[in-house]
Amino acid sequence: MGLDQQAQLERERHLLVDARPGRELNAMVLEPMMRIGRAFWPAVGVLGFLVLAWWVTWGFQMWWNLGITGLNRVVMWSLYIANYVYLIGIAEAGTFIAAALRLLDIDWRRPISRIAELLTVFCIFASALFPLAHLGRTWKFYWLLPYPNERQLWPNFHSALIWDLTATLSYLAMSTLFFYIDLIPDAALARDHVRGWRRTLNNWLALGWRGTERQWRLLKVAQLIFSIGILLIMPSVHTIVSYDFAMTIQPGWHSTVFGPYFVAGAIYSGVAAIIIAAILFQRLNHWGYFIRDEHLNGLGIFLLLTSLVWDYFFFQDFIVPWYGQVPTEKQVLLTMMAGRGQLAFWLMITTNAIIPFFTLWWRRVRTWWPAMLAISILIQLGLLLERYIIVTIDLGVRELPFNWGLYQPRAAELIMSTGAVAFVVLGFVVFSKLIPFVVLYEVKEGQFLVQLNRIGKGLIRSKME
Amino acid sequence: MRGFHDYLVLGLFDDLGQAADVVAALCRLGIPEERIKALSPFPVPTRAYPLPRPRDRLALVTAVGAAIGFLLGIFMMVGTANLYPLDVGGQPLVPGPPSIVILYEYTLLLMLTAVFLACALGIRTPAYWGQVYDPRLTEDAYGVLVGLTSRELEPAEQALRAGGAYGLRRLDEMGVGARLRRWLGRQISYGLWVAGIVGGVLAIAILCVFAYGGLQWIYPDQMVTQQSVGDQEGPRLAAPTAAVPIQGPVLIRGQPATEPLPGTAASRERGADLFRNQCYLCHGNEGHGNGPLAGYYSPPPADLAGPVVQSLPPSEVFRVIRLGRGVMPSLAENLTAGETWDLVTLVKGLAQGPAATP
Amino acid sequence: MADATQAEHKWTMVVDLDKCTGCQACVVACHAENNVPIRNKSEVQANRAQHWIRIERYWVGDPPAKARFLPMLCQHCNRAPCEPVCPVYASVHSQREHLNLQVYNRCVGTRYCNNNCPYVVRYFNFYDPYFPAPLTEQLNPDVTVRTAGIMEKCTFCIQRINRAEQQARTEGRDLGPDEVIPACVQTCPPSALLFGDLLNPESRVSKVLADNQRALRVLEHLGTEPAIYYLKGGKSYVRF
Amino acid sequence: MGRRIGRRDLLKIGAASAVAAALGGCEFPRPWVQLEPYVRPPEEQVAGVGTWYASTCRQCPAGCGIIVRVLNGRAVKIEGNPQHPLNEGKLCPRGQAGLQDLYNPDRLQGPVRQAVRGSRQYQAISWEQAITDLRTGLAQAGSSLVVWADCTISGHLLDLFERLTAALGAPPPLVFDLYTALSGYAALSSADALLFGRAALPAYGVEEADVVLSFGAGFLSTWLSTTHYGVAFGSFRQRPLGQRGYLVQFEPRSGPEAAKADLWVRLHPGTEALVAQALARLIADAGEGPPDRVARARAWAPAVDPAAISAMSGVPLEDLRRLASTFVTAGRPLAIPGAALTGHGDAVAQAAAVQVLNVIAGAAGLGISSGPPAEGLLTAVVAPYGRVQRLVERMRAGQVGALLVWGAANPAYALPPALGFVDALKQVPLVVSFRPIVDETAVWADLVLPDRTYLEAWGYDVVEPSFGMPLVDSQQPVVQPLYNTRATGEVLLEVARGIPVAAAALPWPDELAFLRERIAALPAGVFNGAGEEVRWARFLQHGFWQLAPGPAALEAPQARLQPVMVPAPSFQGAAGEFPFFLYIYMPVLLSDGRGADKPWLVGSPDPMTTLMWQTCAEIETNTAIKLGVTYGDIVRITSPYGEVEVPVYVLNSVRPDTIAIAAGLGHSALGRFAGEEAEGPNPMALVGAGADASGASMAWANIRVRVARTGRRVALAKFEDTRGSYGGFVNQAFADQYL
Repeated sequence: MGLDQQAQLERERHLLVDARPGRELNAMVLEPMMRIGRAFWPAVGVLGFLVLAWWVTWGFQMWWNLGITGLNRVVMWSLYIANYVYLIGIAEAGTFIAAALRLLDIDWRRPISRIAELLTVFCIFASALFPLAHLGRTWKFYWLLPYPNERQLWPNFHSALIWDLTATLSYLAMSTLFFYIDLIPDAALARDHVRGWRRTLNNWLALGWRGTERQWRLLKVAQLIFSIGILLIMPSVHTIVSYDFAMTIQPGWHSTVFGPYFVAGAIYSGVAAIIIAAILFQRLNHWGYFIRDEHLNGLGIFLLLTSLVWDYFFFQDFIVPWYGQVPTEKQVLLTMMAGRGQLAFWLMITTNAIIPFFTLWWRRVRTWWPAMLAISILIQLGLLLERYIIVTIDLGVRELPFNWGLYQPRAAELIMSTGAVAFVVLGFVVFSKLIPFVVLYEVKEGQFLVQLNRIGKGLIRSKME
Repeated sequence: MRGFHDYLVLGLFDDLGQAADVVAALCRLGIPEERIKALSPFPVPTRAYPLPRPRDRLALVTAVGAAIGFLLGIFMMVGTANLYPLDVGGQPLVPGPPSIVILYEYTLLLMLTAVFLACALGIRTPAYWGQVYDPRLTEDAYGVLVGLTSRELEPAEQALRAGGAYGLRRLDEMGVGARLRRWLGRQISYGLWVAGIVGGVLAIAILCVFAYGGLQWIYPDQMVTQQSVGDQEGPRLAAPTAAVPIQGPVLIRGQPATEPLPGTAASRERGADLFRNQCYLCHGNEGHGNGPLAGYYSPPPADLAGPVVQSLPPSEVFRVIRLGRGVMPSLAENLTAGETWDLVTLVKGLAQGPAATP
Repeated sequence: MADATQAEHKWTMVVDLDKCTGCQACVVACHAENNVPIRNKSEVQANRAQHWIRIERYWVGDPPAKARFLPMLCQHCNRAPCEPVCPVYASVHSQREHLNLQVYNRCVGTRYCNNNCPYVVRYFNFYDPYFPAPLTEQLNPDVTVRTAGIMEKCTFCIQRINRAEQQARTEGRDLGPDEVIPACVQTCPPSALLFGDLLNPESRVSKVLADNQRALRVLEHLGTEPAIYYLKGGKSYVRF
Repeated sequence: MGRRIGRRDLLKIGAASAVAAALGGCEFPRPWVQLEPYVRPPEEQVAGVGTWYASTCRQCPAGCGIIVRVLNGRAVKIEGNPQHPLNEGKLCPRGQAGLQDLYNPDRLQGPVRQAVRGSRQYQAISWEQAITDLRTGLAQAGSSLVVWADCTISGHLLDLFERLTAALGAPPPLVFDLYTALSGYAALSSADALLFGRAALPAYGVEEADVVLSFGAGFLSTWLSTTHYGVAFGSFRQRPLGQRGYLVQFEPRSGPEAAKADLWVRLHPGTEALVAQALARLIADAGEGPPDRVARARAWAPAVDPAAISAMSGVPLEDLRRLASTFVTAGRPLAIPGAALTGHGDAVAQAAAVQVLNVIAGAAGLGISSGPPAEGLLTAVVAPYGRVQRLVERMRAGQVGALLVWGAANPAYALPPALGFVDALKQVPLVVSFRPIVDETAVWADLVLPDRTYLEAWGYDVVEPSFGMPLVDSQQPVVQPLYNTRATGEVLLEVARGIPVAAAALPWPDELAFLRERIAALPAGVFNGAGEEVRWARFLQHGFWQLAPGPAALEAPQARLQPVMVPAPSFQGAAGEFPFFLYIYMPVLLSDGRGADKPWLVGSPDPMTTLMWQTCAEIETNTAIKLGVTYGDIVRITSPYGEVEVPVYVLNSVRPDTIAIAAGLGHSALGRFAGEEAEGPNPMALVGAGADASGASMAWANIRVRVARTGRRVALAKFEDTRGSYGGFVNQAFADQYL
């Protein structure tokens, strides 16, 4: 095979080798941003309606209070908390992956890191609303915030909920700032090459970016510090979320492995979510150029890895109480496997452990987008179920058998859950028309650094440091 | 841009090498390095240009932010707990291990917030406006921006052209207006820093203002609002007619049913206390009707130790205390039946000795 | 720390399981005394019944199984799991008398306390209570009516405790050994419920609990140190 | 809120807005409400300090003493009267809930007339109008007047009724209600008449007994003096020196008694009395134990074959033998005849058969109430069921001119539909109900003249059964009447004034005068004082009259030797067609249905099923599996006389061949709580019209039924989690540890 063919092949395979003139790249990124497709307004309409339904339902709930939900005197935490854990899991994974891949300097991150960061931002906003919706007196939520107040009372820092609040808010702030810092140069790009109100918007976002050496320096260092900070805080946040359960003496919750177990689950769901988003953008924006098989492949491998890690921790969390034979603990497991939770339980096992394990080993599957899309969506479902089981089924088994209980969601919870998902999707749909969705300067940098060198008879990709 | 200059000149290059050479050439012309800037559409490796690496203080900012966060965490864990010591679950006021969680979160939060502020302001400043710029800089072009005195202008521009620069742009910064604008821009960009800090402080201040009752509205569910106080509300209901409560007495045609409390010493003792704050002012210590306020009444207060009162049956004394008589007010709102009986015991025993010692 | 040294009282209840006939008198008395709303049928069908004290009925042995009654109310744990988890200090401990207090006005309704209560004796107001007039006339003015979104639980009739203490104070004496009587204890026909101050050796509970072989505390292995002692059923000496 | 406001104002604000919140929080709270202080506070009322009134509980005929806490004219809490010898300060849930009789939102606020019977179209009328109507009605009815009263009727009111009927030449008032019917009052007193020559209710000294054989007696839930037996049970269980009574419960279903029993004998329904006779026989044959007891046993024990009875009842002969010896060798054995055995066969004989055991034991711990302690005091005596049957016949034949129904008797609900009371009612020209709330009978009434509830009204009650000491309770108003109601006594006096013959018989100006005249007849009691006024006042103040202080011992009655023949149980309905036995019982809270209109009772969990707002058919687990039904499945239960549809509650509280249904629900009236919110069957629909052999009581305990699925389901309003409470190793471990 001749060198030209080889070069051709390499260019088709790898984004960073397939360098194009900057004008062309800009056009590719900005064109979908400017174009309002036929499906856009209908999509916004439907999603907007769902989100609206969410708010209205919440309003009703505040008026009539939680009686409209399916909660009962035994199972007092429910789908709201499950949603919270689930969404914040995705959120944390998003930024975490962006940060980790950046620190590890993995090249296939370059086009997709913005998708990951945006996912974080929307998911964490959606998730942060659920603990509020879950409160009996939502309008008094500010009583949980630590600030000098007329009640002469500070929050109780013994309570895991306060840790959770602190962690969630910190993470919300950090991931948003992280996303914004990464955005600045691309905002400048949009400022230079689009017209109209989008230009004004990006002009503000760009903070007068010109691309001087000093600005690049500041950006780089800040990104580095943020990446490290995120890497430090992400596990802590989701561990603290798991503390909400692990710190109680409720059988099934009181587990030492919950921390890492939850973190694993979070990253797992996050990777799957990123895959879904990436595939959708590749399909809808015709971004075959930016998002290629190599990216799906890399994400796929990552997904398989996280899946295995999750399996391990799940097994840990299962085997210990099972072997321990503490009656109530064991009853929890029985209720999950053979009792009120069995359907959800086995469905979860299938989607989270079995399907990924028996498919993702093959590159062909990893690079075939329909398969990846299906698997990822199933995994999302499975992980939501996992949280649902942990929260409601476990809570239905108490020390005094007289007081076991079963939770069945009602319309309120279902509407609010769908509304939250719709909120995330809507966020993507809308923002995709406001800002560039590819971290273009990183792509350009990568293409600048990577080139093909001839060694012997072959062309080898090499990257300068 | 630092240093004194009259003109800003920007040249674009398709190739990083050319740009770098031109920078070198400009340096050879004796133009100080701090007046030369290199612009690029993506972060180029350091040392691509023969220029000193730009300085930033982010490391310092990080450290300071982290320190503030840590102290804040300490305050939350230790300070607030000791401000309002409340016991829960038999746990220590300041739990050891859990504190780590809070400290960790606060530290990281303030650290990264500080870094962001520093980074954002650093990008925005020092040059707030009045820059030479070309949109092609976000496509492929590399740029060299140089500030020149009028003497250096000619050779520098030649050097740029010779280096292959295109789209040459010049900004004339002579004249008062331009200088003023530049000076103003500098001030504004410093102002941004100040505004950032002041704004933060202000936000906290406003929060506190709201906290201390600046923001108040009545929730329908606030439990100052009670429906369990019907007995305090109208319509006032009378006691059941002719029914006899356990406490007694019952005024059936002036005939008492019972005097539930025998005139024990304890009862008399309690009566004495009550006498001091209910009766003393009018009836005086010995109850002779010579209290401090006795002078203001006519007829004067009754002599409780006298034969008239002493001859009354206890129930009659009870009635008078409860319902009042003449200038004597009803004490029903002030005394329970039991207390009234204590007073009766005392009054009936007044013949023996004084009631109260002021 | 919750140690008995700084406590004036240690309010304690003794439940004689051998005497309890499950007659529900305590339940109704509690409703009357504490303004606990009765939830209507649809609420109960959703498993939201609200009774501060409940008689748990278990079946033991093989059929024909025997039913057993276990009155269950707030155990007023010395180390209550519900307290540290409340983010707004709505559930706090009274060192003075060793009561587990619920501050209704502070509660924002996270319902975390009930998750962490192994006895599941905390009840949440899913709706506002509704007393069709003139049932409101009966409400006890000494007790707050809790609105929706708030956790509530047995208070050991703290209003009665306070009333007794005030009475004692006005009469300038110490609180008598058995002066405080919660509504449930007052009405219990077989006197299966006893209430008193464990720090006062004269009180009935102290006498009953003095080296009582039948005494046990439910779920004591969790380290909650409940303030309610249960006397397990005894055996007759009648030969059969 | 701009102005500074004190706490009291805040409370007011609250009162206003919390109501708003309760109604859905539609309005914002008013900024303030009007305070209304007393100009001159009434006697005994200090703001915030409760006033306590002593009175009598009228939720059941027992007559426990109560004290009521009143705050500024509002009754807020009922407690037992600590001085009262019957309940010693204790009170059962039904007594606690009396407040909701007083403050029931569905009470009638004044007299009403119903133009078309059953139309439920009531139009308010003035009392003058009402009394005129009643007077003309009575004048027309004359001797064909019938008065139907509930057993909780105050003595003085019953007295007035009797004088009225006597004056008009009508039969004396008929006292009959479901509570006394399902407790077997009539049969029990007849049995005492048979054995001891005194027709009065028996009283049992459970507190001193060391072995108690209870033949289906619900003495801890709803039977005679529940609260007294509750108190007694406490001391029966834990006595000084670690002594502990031994309780055996013979019952096909486990109520609270069987749950507390040391031995629960799930015997065949209807064989309780036979088992009692077998025990007597075995005692006589074995000859073990004190000679006098053996002698009495030989004299009294009927010639029955224990083996046959053990086969019939399903109780092993060996167990019978051991029970017999346990009974006869015990220090103070006691046998209690329950309600179930007065509901079939020869009720009197069966009750007597159990009493015989007490006779054998020397009748220690058995007392027969003596009548009223003074001349002119009345106590309500429950009429035998035969009289009810005859009355319904007369009504159907149109021989009844006017029917006055007082209190919770509610015959339209209490009597089996098979008897056809409602149809017979249509033949009666004038039907008047005095119930404060519209019940099933008032639905068919022309006039409803609401009486005052017992917390607003005057009265006295001769405690029946009395435990050794004659006891008269005082009943006085604790609050001013809520509505424009009138005491029936006043109404009767008013009416009588217009009827010449009656006017002579009822000359009193008002009922209080009459009442005080009755009470004045009482001899000097414990609480004395100078003069009649004082004694009257003390009577009201302490809430009761008692001859000697403290609880007295039961004096053993003298028995006249008599043969007691108990027929083998016969059941209504063919065994083939109706495979199951129906077991009707009165639950603790609802009793005979008079609890159903009080949220506290109908909304609190039943001890055994933990059901609220509902009653179910209790079906044993294996039976349920055979029938293919489970929790909440609605089944149709059919007896030879009728059918009901009822949800299933799988519970091992019953025999596999028995289905238990609680009485008390299935109301079509009685206010929103009983009529609309609560759901459940009225088991009386399954009962036939017949009486037992003795004619003393309704034959309600020997019904056979069949069960058919309807395919429909209903969500159970239960408290327990059935998965948790039954079986399962968690529960077992838990039970071993704590129960």
